[in-house]
Amino acid sequence: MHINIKYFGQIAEITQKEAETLEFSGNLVSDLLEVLNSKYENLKNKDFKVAQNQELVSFETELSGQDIALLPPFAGG
Amino acid sequence: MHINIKYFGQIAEITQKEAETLEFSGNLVSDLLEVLNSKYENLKNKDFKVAQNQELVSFETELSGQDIALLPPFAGG
Amino acid sequence: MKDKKPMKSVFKEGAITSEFIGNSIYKHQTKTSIGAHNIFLGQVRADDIDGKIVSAIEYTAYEDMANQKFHEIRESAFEKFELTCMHIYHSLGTVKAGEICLFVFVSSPRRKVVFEALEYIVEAIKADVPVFGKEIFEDESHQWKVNS
Amino acid sequence: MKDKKPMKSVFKEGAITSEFIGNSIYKHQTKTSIGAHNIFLGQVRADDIDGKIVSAIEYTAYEDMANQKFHEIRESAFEKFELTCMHIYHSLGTVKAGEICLFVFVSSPRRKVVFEALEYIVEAIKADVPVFGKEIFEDESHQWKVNS
Repeated sequence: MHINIKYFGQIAEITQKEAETLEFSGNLVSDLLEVLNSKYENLKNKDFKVAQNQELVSFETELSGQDIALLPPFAGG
Repeated sequence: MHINIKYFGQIAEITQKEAETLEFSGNLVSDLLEVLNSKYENLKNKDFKVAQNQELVSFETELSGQDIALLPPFAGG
Repeated sequence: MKDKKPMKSVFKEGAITSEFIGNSIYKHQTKTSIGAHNIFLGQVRADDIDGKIVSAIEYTAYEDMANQKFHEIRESAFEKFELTCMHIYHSLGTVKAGEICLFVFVSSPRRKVVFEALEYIVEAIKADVPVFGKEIFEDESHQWKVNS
Repeated sequence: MKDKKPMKSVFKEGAITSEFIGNSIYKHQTKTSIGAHNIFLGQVRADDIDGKIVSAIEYTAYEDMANQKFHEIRESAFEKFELTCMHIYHSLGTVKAGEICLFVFVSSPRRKVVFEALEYIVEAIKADVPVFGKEIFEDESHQWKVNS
């Protein structure tokens, strides 16, 4: 399936892009992260959460949506 | 002794004055209030606190200061 | 950096305007150690009491004692909380419904502090400061306000 | 009288000015059921981090998700607290040290409500809304801000 991935803040600094679309066949969020970790070496040590269709999900969640976002620590206000 | 008495808010409405000086020989705040209660009939049913030299005191406090104030319920803010 | 001025009057004649408040906020933009401001505003309500509408409150105070109490509240808040600055203004005289009669402004590097400090200060003002309010109805009759 | 508007963006480009805040206060003077306002302002601190001074924060956000979260916070606050109205504004882009990046404004007939509601809303914003802050130092290096 096609997955649209968005990157923000310090994560976008590492990926050097704000978004990309990947062709992907795994089941879980963690499967996708494995792919991203090998693609972007410096991602591993970074603190981030994952949103699927604009809701935070655990890494063990099944991939159901096409919109995935990697969100570094929030700093609002 | 001379006592300066200040009246505020609805208490001043009853006494029809904001201040007066009384010549008084009692010991306690309550003694003074007895005098005032007979002078101003409608004072009896009113809710108020007494400040002596700008500090709230109980009615059993000894009169030590010359400045007494009768303070109806506070309504700041 | 603490803004501890000598005791001065907290009272202002008439309503506190939104321009005054905006200007007070503006003045704090040079204080770059501040991370959080918290502001309380008391506004006169057009309460409906047995069919009569409050059109204004006329404030009076035992001014000397009130300023002394405001000063004590201020000192005690600076002792309890790590505040960068604190400002309190209260109206005297007539304040119409919809207008502002109390302005309390606290600032600190961190937000948790301002929440605690502001509530502490406002509750102390309501409880301890001898200010009296005459609620004027539209028909010019009145009743005396009591804090709850 | 509840001011429940349809979902709209909370974000504003650049700093939130004291004029904007003053004007927002002014607009509430026609709402005469209000007795208490409580306002939180987040201001950018010129923090000293290992000898380097923060001169600005550059804010970005996952805007769609953030506006959805702001909307949920708003709905949940109206459910929990008896509020007359509520306004939230957050900056995007560059906000200099001393300038205001967050403005939360709640109003109610009674004061107890506004204290509880404001703290609830501000904490929810800090915890749940995907906004990111790049702290720019005077030498143009940077680090990423993390809420504590």
